[in-house]
Amino acid sequence: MARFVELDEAIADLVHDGDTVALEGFTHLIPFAAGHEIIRQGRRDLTLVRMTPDIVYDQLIGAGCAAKLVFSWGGNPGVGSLHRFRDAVENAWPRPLAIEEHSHAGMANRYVAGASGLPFAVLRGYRGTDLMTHTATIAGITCPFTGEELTAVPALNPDVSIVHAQQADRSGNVHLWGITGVQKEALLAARQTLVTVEEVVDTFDTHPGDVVLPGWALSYVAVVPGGAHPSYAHGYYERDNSAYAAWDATSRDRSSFETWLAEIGAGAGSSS
Amino acid sequence: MARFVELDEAIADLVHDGDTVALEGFTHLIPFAAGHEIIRQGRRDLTLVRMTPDIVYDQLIGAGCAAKLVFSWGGNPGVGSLHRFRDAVENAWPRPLAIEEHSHAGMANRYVAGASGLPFAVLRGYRGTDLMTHTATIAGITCPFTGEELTAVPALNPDVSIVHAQQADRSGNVHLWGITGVQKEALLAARQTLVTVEEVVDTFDTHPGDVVLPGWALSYVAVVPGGAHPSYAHGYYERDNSAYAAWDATSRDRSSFETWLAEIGAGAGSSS
Amino acid sequence: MTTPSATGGGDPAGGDPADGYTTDEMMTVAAARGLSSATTCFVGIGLPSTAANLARRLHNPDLVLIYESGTLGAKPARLPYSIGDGVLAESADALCSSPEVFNYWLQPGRIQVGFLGAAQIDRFANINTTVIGDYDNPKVRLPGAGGAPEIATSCHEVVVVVRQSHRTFVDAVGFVTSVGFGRGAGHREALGLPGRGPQAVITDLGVLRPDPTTCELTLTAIHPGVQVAAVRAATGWDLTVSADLISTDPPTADELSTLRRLEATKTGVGR
Amino acid sequence: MTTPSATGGGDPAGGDPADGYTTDEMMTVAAARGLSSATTCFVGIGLPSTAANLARRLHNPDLVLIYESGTLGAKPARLPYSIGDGVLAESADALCSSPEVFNYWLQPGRIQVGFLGAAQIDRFANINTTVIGDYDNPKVRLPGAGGAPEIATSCHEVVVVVRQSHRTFVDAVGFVTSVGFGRGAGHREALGLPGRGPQAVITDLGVLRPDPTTCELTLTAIHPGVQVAAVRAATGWDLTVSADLISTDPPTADELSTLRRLEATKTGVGR
Repeated sequence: MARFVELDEAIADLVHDGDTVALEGFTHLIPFAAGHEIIRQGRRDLTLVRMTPDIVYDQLIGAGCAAKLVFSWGGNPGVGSLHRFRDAVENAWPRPLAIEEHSHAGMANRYVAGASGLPFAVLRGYRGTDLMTHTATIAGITCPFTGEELTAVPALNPDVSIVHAQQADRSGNVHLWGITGVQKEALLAARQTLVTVEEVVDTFDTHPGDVVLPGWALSYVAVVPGGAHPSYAHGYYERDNSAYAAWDATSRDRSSFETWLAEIGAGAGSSS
Repeated sequence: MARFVELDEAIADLVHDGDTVALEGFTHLIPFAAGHEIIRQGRRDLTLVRMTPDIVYDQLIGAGCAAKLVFSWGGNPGVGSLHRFRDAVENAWPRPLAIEEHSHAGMANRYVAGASGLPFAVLRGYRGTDLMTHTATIAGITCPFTGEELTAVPALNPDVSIVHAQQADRSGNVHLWGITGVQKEALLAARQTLVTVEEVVDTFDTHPGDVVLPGWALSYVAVVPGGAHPSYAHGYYERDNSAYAAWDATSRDRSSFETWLAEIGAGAGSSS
Repeated sequence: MTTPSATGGGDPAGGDPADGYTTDEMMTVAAARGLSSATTCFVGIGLPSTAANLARRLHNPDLVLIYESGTLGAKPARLPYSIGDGVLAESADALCSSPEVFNYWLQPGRIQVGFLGAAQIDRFANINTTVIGDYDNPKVRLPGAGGAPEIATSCHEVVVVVRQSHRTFVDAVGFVTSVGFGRGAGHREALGLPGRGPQAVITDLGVLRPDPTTCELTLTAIHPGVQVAAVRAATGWDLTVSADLISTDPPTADELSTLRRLEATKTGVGR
Repeated sequence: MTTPSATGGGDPAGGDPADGYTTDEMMTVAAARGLSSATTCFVGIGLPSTAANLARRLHNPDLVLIYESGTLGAKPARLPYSIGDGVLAESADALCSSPEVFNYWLQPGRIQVGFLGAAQIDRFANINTTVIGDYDNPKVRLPGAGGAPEIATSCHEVVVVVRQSHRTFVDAVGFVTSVGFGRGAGHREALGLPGRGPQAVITDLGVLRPDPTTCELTLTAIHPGVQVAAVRAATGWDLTVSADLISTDPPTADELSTLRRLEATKTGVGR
């Protein structure tokens, strides 16, 4: 049964150095507040998993939290590059970053396998691409009925998955709607989970794209209004596109990034 | 783009002797009217696919429409046996019925593979059961990453899938809610599709368990109020449990069944 | 074992015994008691559904019921008539598709107790719901597997509720639809089945549990007024009786009245 | 070929040519014209999204737009700022999860046209959006694959919209993120890729299409005022010019004003 806790308590309890951590949310409902709390707590050597790293992972990578990134598209949507990600990959700053990259279809299916208690998933993908050469977690598989050759990818089972949802009820059931990406699968694939929510309500209304996850399948719920800013929370607030644009300048330069780190309360030397 | 047609026209156009046909709906929204129209049109040698044959397939089997049944649970829910199904399997009346039986998990995954354009699906299932001996469409498969042995089942790709939904809009998008079973997968797995609906509305409201399927992915929509009776249509009418109970007597005896056949307008000799 | 067992507690009923109850009522009450400490239960229709809903009303209001129709956390105000009854959908915490309920909820071992019925069950708690007689030329064609094979393997443990008779309790089922302990000790492990398998078979005569060493079902509890000889006579193998055989507490007045109120909800029209 | 091609039509613009337009505007208008007879389109963000939304406004209001955020049939009232923009969700016929959009909608070949951008594209229309330089020690790390590899293989055909330059149009990409024609004729078939691959590459200078025999991209249309020599200079291989080279009709006043009104929707705050 999900327990309601404060965000800092949840992160302290769930996220440990060396863990594999997934923060999901496809453009929408990205758990920024949780990401910033991981930075403030100074976690290290994380394997960060996420289809679209977005600027939240740029921040975690720049802060030196990550040893490895498992992903499928690492850009600043609508703006350009993730400069801290590029600096880590191109220049090993603030530390080397191992990468394991897939396509969106592959990542989505890896979460599906994880949520399903299966060791792998099958898809039509990757054939002819150089991803097959550089990513070890892609293999061929033969259909036992037709003999057709397909592609297999291994399950993702993060130690912790974190998502942001619009609402929880008092039983700890959580409710998200709109674009819901791979959040359900990311939560169900993980050993432990945290859902940050905009608010707690008595009952859930219905909306297009509803996803309701029962509280008994979750570890923690933390009430964090605005916890997805500068991404958006459908029905609560819009995407802060100017913040995404501003991140380009903030992140382009190491020193302006370190100023940002200090502003969010990261300890001295967070990035080194 | 889905075309609005009359039920008889849709069945005449879509369902041909020898076709593989799936009518889906898990207790809820069972497309009875479409099944009865198939009986009236005297189709023969069908391979009928359905997780829970329910009394609609008892009727089709008794009427002699089916050469084969692909299924996972063949009973009269809450009542007992499907007598026409049993008579066909036990006594080859009105004709022999080949069976291919799975578990629900296996059938659901076969539809998922079909909807996904994959030749097979993987699950943890069947191990240690005698289904593995008697059902050819179950095979072992080895995880290419862990070496673990799992089970594979081949995709289901019906020639035609038919479901009943609560609503269509004027563009032919369809909307069902409540218990939605494997209907989405059954439709997306099929080469052609028919959705019968209670009514056409201007816009869709939201409900728990919403499934909306775009009209451009469907072949035909037919407006058939009450088309799921005696099963139920959440928000429209309740299950006619007395009709399910009465079917036990009607179907137990070949002659009372033939009287029923005549009553729904099946041609003479439908069952032989 | 250190993990809490949903069926391990004797769970004293703790009320006044009721006068005049049927053997089916005793069975259902005993089954409901077995769920007094359970957290999540994958519910088969019929007797298991009645017992699971009774457990929610009697002593385990937080018990999460999952039905294979994709209704997660159903809290039906009346007994469902079928496994896809609208009252399950209306009262559920969440609804999901058939693929999702099996793939995302059952298969990964998220559900603690699987609650099953049976047409036939054997010495090693294997269940047959497929066929009596030759598969290709059957004497009786039964409904088939449904969700049971994967419930029997993926839930942490399984409880079977079934009326006991010589025809139902057979030495070895002719068709294994759902695996209990297969051919005996170690067979589940050899098959790689994750759950612990059937931990209790609750009948109208008593309770059978697997022997810790051999996995053979043995009589561990007997309902009030039932003789051991009668249980043995209703069993198609040489039934071992536990040295620690206990007598089931009869239904309390509260248990019985709650059960009867629950059963009465089903007689209306409903759907 | 007998199947209608989404990009086959010259589709005469049929209006008065506009005065004063940018090369980007010409590119976007040409790309939108290429969708005039398309039914369904899987839309990448950026230039492809602008062109696809322009096509809906100009001459193909029934064009179904699918974005990888799981928005099926999006009809955004303004240009989406990102691929998961809330206006896509609000206007979609249906919403689905990420696994579903790739597994149920893209993978089975349900989508006719895949509309992609590129960081680099080569002679055989293979696309690189992963890395410039050595993979393990890159000169420029690009965003990576996203949905593109499977869009490039599963859609019936692919259209690429990209500004043309010597740096972007290379002889052979250093990293194949999304397969065009691989190493040339027959390679897609050998890989078992279902779609027909890139049928048009629409740039700010002209339109390149695969040679029917060799699958090499050749210049088949040139935009008004652009010289062939300039296109060749902006191409990193010895570009073949089609014997049937046509000149693109300039944007009509209606095309241009519609495009500009569309672009203006993006400058607001929005999300």
